Amino acid sequence: MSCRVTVRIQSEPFDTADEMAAISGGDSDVGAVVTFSGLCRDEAGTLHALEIEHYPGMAEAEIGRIADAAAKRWPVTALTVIHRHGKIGIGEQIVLVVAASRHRHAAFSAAEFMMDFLKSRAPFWKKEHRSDGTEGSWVDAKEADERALSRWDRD
Amino acid sequence: MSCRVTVRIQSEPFDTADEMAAISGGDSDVGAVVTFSGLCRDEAGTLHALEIEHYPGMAEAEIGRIADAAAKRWPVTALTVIHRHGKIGIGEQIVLVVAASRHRHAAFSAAEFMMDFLKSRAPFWKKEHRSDGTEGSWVDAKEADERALSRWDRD
Amino acid sequence: MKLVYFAWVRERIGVAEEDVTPPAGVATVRELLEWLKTRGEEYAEALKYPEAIRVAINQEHVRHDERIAGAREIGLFPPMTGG
Amino acid sequence: MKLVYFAWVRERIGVAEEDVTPPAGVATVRELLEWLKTRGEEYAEALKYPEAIRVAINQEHVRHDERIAGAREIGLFPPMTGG
Repeated sequence: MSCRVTVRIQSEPFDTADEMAAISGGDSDVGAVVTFSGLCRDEAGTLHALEIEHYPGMAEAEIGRIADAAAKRWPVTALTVIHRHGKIGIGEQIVLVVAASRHRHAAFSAAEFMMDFLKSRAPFWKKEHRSDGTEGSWVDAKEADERALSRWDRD
Repeated sequence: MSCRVTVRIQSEPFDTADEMAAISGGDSDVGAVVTFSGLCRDEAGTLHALEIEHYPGMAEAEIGRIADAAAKRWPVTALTVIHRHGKIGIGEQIVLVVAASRHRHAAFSAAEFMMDFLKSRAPFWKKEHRSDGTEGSWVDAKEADERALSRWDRD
Repeated sequence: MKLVYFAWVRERIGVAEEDVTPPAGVATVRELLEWLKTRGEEYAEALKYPEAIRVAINQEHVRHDERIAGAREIGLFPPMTGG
Repeated sequence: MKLVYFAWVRERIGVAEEDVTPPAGVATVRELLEWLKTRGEEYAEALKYPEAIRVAINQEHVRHDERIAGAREIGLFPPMTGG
């Protein structure tokens, strides 16, 4: 099955409804669309923004490789990933994954697989902008994110 | 943790972007929003619409019970379910589930759990409107949908 | 008690709802379905395979061995296909 | 070969990229990291825990035992935190 893969890395905000319409529009065989939106949290009021750095070129390539792996594993008809870089305010969207398929299980699994691998494999790094004006630090990678990958080995 | 649960059964279309904004708006602790949209497929051109019948009163109550079970199981901050009834054309949305939480795993799991139980437990029935004008039949329940519930016993 | 029917159960029986008073001795959902089948050909046809019929008492799913005493409303319908 | 640095690796080393010619004998990623640490205090500080450094050759992830022969571009960076 062929799968349309769309990957964009950009500093500008994006419109989730437009991306959802684009992924299912014109394809009357799509029965399930799953989206994941990752938003910038304020961490109990301590942050006022995040700065996201990325490895240009590799970020697109690596996300494309993750999408290809997902498309090989589940019968999805289309996958879209948009990841922002630069300064992102509280409540703004950082990342969007959209997966479309005939049936729901493939769409859910592909979207969650994409996010798990994107978190630990796509070359992006977050630096905090603190509300109190002190210098923020780089966000540490979470062991839980690395562990999340292993469950995709099993099934 | 308290979870805002919104359940609506309606014949009119709805706007996914509005529902996503409503679920995360004003809550700066939401880091993950997962949506599921179920669309009306044309089944290889044989259908031109679906007619959805429901059990008024019970449909809302049963979806509310499913949402409460999801909210008990995962730390979600808000859950929205909208299910349409009446005649629904090809490509139109039948159902929307939105789950918001601090972290992605809870949002993905709660949304998928909701859909699995909604499919086999919420009192809705689909009747086909066929493209060739012959009388359509009631859509049969799938054994796979019933089986999908059992995996929520394990973990 | 009020019975409400949906989807092909409703179509085959020919009404969406009705009030019935089952005879004494009809204590469970299973017995209710068997009694309904005796009420006419359309009921016999609709409820031919009782194990395929899903049942809700007062708008909550129940199994066929559930007792119907105290039920205000009993819904009978095919396996659900929403979502 | 071109080296590119990101996040705190970039901040600690003080440049975003540079061209280097490692001496003969530096064959693997691990040996490259050890050699870089000898180039100054900022490198020693940035690469103090080499096992914490993630490496990409020609924009693909590699392990530290990967050979660097033929690499046009090597990226050094901390564990990723996107999404």
